[in-house]
Amino acid sequence: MTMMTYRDALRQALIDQMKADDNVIIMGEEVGRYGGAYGVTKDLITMFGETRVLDTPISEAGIVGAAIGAAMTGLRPVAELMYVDFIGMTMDQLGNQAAKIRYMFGGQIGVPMVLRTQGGTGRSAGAQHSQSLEGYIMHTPGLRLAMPATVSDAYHLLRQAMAQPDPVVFIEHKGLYTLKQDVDLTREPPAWGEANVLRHGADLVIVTYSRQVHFALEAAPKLAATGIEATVIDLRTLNPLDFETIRPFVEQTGRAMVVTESVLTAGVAAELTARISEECFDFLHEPVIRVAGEDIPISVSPKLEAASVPTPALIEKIARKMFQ
Amino acid sequence: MTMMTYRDALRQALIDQMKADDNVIIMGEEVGRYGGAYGVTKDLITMFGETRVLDTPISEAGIVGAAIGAAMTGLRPVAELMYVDFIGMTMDQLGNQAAKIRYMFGGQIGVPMVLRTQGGTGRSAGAQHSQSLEGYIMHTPGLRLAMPATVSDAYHLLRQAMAQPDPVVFIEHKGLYTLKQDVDLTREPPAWGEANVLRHGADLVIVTYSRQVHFALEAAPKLAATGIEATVIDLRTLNPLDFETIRPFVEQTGRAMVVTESVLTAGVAAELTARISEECFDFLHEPVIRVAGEDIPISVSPKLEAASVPTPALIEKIARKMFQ
Amino acid sequence: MNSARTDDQEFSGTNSNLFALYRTMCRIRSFEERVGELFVRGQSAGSMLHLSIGEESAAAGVCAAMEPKDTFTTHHRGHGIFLARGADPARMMAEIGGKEAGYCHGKGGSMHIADMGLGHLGANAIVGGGIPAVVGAGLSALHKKTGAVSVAFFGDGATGQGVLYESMNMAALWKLPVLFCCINNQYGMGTRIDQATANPVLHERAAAFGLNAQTVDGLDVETVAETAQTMIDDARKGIPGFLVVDCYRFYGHARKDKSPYRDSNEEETGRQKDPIAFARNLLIESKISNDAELNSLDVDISAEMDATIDFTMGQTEPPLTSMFRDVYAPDQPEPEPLQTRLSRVLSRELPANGGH
Amino acid sequence: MNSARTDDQEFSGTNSNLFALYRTMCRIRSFEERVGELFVRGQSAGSMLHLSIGEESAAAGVCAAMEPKDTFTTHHRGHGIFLARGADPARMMAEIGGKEAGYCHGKGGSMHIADMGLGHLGANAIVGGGIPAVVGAGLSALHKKTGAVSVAFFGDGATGQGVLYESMNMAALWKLPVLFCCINNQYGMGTRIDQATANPVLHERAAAFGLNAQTVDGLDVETVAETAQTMIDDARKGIPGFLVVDCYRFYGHARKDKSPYRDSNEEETGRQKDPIAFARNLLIESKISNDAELNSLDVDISAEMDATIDFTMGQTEPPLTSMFRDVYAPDQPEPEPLQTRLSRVLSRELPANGGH
Ligand SMILES: Cc1ncc(C[n+]2csc(CCOP(=O)(O)OP(=O)(O)O)c2C)c(N)n1
Ligand SMILES: Cc1ncc(C[n+]2csc(CCOP(=O)(O)OP(=O)(O)O)c2C)c(N)n1
Ligand SMILES: [Mg+2]
Ligand SMILES: [Mg+2]
Repeated sequence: MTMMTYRDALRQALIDQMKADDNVIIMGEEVGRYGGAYGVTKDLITMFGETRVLDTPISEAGIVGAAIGAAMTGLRPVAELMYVDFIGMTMDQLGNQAAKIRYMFGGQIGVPMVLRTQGGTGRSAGAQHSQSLEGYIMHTPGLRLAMPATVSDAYHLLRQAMAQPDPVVFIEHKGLYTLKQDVDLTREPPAWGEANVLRHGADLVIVTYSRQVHFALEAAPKLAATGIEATVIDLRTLNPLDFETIRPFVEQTGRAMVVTESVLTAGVAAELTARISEECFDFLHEPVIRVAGEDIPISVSPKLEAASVPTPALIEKIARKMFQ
Repeated sequence: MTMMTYRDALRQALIDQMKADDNVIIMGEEVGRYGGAYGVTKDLITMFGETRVLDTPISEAGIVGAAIGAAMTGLRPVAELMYVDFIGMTMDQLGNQAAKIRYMFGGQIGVPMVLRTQGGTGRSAGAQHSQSLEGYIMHTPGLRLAMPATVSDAYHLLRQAMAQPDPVVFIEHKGLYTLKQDVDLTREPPAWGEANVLRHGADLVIVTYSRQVHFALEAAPKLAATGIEATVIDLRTLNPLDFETIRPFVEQTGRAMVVTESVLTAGVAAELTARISEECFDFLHEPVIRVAGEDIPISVSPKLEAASVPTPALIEKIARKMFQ
Repeated sequence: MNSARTDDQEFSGTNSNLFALYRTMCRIRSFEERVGELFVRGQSAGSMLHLSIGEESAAAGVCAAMEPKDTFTTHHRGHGIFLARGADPARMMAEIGGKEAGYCHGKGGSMHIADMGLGHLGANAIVGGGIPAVVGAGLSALHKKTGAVSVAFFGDGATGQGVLYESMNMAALWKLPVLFCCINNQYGMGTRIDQATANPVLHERAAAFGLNAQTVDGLDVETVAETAQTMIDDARKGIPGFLVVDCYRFYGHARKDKSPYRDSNEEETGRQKDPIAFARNLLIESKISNDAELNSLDVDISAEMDATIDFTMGQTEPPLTSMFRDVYAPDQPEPEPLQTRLSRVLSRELPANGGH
Repeated sequence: MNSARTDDQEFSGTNSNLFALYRTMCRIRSFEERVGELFVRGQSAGSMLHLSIGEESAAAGVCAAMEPKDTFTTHHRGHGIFLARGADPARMMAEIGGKEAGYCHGKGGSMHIADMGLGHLGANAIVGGGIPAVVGAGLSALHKKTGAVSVAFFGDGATGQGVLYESMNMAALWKLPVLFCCINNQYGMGTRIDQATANPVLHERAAAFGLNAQTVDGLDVETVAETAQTMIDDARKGIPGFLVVDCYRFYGHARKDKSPYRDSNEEETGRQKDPIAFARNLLIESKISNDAELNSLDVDISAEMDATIDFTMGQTEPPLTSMFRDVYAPDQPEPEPLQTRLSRVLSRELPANGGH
């Protein structure tokens, strides 16, 4: 076990996988000399050289397209999108190309690439640098989607992502880079695609991922103090979605809350709510409760920004209302 | 009342609104000399000249960006995206610019533009020309979203869209252009944003939009023959979403089915299901049933294509299962 | 031009470069005519068939300059290129017909055909969509030291797409073994190139990024082949290029389009730029071949291409169960079919595989 | 250059063009220094503050050539441009501080500032994101015959973005009253221009699209202003242009960046390209002004800019209720707040407004 930050764990995953697999290359804006906008690729260019760590021009569509071509010809590119907010420029390459190539071409070939990016609020970076856009990806068949919440997952999920045969969108949270936790880099990680039950409680199940996992875990003991014991599930990957880990807890508790930073309407929260409502219909005492980002852009004002997404206090408050 | 096609109604709406408002311009690929890939803008260039009907290069991002700038400086551009499948190229301009400008700039200015496009299956046009991507738009606060099913709505909704103060994504269905129906061009249309109850039935409510409205209406009499009376609601706009028209029917029937051609996961079907499940929890006898596009790309094979999305037969079959 | 022959050569064109190029072009045209026929018979999958008649020299000339290890992507009008690369026309036709026996098991069709064996990284229904992939293929070639070049084929219309410029810039910056090949058939659907840009000399844009850039007249397939050879050789050495092949789209944009937006005089003139007629004349004038030999070649090709239709008509559509296959690699379960899911939900059953 | 003055002119720079440009540049630099200070005090909204120190001649020179009816968009490093255009620095500072009194009521901040009154169609946090809007503004000007020109300001880094090329092509094709102004400060974050492209002579790309294109040295604000004037005049006549202003980014990319990726020699040399020092020398040498006058100008500007900080510190953040405002025009109801919705759902109540 070592203590390390989420940032360092990501970096270590890149290093270890690059050592393990010569075909891994990293490409993106400022990933080389600058070391990555959030420092995840710091010094990698010195360790692996300019042919394996490529600083690119500011060309998001071209970067993702190039990664696709590289992946189809034997490399395992890890492309970095500096902010998930820039995914709009890449949606054609991601959605029409990467996601569909295996299918359209009848299974001849896959696109084993990772698109590493980060999202979320917390730095009052404004409407175009604070979004949580995983909903677009989850709504696109063919793209796998991983969103690590813990330092351990930052390491293990990223290494696993780099070994997937299909494109993986890997979204980090900008508010987690300095999170420090114990991590065992050598252990056998849980299977790719499995959710993680981080807390057991018999009254309510909270299904979440990414930074909101920590918010849920922060709210849980306070809820416990009022007599509400919550199960907290970290999905880890949204595609594949491990519903079977969720199911028994909903059946047992009869109450489910889904928590996400992405906007409410027609996104991840909607999917989780729909799935639980369909699959566990007879067991629910209350409607599944969606605690999500408000259906608005994020303001640069720190006050408005903070109020735009779920907080531990909000989770606690809403959970308590579920029992009134 | 006149009989006309969906295509002609759209065209007439453009003509009438261009006559009513000098600031309306049309821009897009092949909208001029060619008359539009699906013929909607046929001869408009002759009627209104090259300054109001602009053939553009094949530059989707640029087109949407230009429409934004035009809208901010006093025009009312109607930009055409030939296929909604190309929306990936425009998602930055749409999602980061058009959708957020009013908000980011503190309400100073809006972006009164329409992005006309078409989607859906039915012409075995393959994975990149057959999608239903309204889910991306519905998940983007700031964008209004209209999807006409009927000839009357083709006319009235498009005219209304062209008068909205905010960006409207207007998605036609490629399978409906030849649909012929009676339409009253002069009547006062229903208010923008109101859903349309097309059939009343006490056993089940089917909530849908675009081409699937017709599929639901085709299934309904067959269901009636087996003793199941269905209410069919055409949403007409997905943003705003008229939930209050849906609510009483769900409360009354206790059974709801949502039908969409777009892929199941994390999209429109999920949202409608989540909303109904939350808002009408105590009234539901069965889980809300999602009949949606399969979570796969569309094949060019006509057989596989047809099987990828809901059909009248499928709606009927599933509805009957709801009563077994 | 290498086409002049000396009298002591044996009288058979088959060893001549030009003859080979000519034969490739004839096979392309003949194939495309059959695609039209398949469509008329209602046996093509979809109505979106883009024929490359008039553009054969680009396909034949550039592909002749490629090595087997090289890779490429094409646009939506890519039948000719794939054929010139050595594709089996029967499997192509079957794919265009949406049949299981096609290159992509009938899921891709005319606009999404690919074959890894031949280095075909895929046709594309998105204008410009396949271009950046060659940048990545170029990176692979560098990284793995394969010596392979990657060629992006696309139309003049794709010069409207931003991603082309992003790709050119990266290729030039990294000195990648890449060739951008712009087949300028003067039209993007109904829009003539001068209606789509103020400067139709397209290769100048590439030069401004530092690419080795030029335009060649597609009338003469030999010139195309030689220029392509030089540029691909250069690309292999790390000097990426941009080659415009000037030609004319003889027919409509897609099979159904009657091109009302252009007048018949223009079409008349345009169709005179026929690389096949030009090469045929040259073969005869330079005595590499003669009418009889070329006529019998036509007959052979016709027979070969007729057979692709017969083959396709006899094939079946892919089975419904294949619908859920290949969305993901086999390690991830196929998406659960809607009907299975709903039956399960309505009868309150668990997933068959326990969800995993 | 018009800066030489004859001795019979009255000794005050205030009527001189150069003096005015100089004053604008000084105000920009002084403002930017205050922005840095606001950040250090922890009063700026966010950590993303991009200062335009070293680039003042582009802002001052180009804006001086614009007419009041003209419009423009800027990139993320746009404080200087907006100031040069006549913005109220106090309202700017308040916006950068995320305060209600700011131009955008504290919702936009440094990277999303705009003012319709001054024709500012918006700064942008998306590299290249604001460029195509000027194409549309150009269309408006043509259509409404306003005679207005629209200017897109962006950095060298934006030449990596495809949408720039799409926009240039449309502007040239339609002969729009548009100027693309590329402020080449040699860096996109840590990437020097020659590390981002094989041909750093950026205006050549624009020329290849048929634009009126040139590069000007940003050291001399008068040259910038004159070139911009000519090009904007041309644009107004339907000859769109592309102007590169060469300069150097004196400090880090954002307020916190210490530029470890470039060496101090380079920075030393780069900072010698100081348009303010150059203009000051010129003002003194050509006797348009003198040290005393310029020093007192500095004092005035300092006072003005200090006041923007004081103003901002006294302002409040926007109220929470404003969060749901302006997502849509007032005709569409504000999004229902999460807590309202959930309370309602949990207590089985209907929406307050019946849902409409
Ligand atoms: C991104 C995108 N925009 C528009 C289209 C519709 N479209 C298909 S082909 C075509 C014209 C392409 O012209 P060009 O690139 O010159 O190729 P050509 O058809 O002439 O071979 C257009 C506009 C598309 N398929 N993809
Ligand atoms: C589309 C996009 N990609 C990347 C970024 C991150 N980013 C912000 S500024 C910047 C550098 C821009 O360089 P340049 O255009 O030269 O402007 P400068 O900062 O030098 O003024 C980058 C990469 C972004 N904001 N938007
Ligand atoms: Mg063409
Ligand atoms: Mg720069």
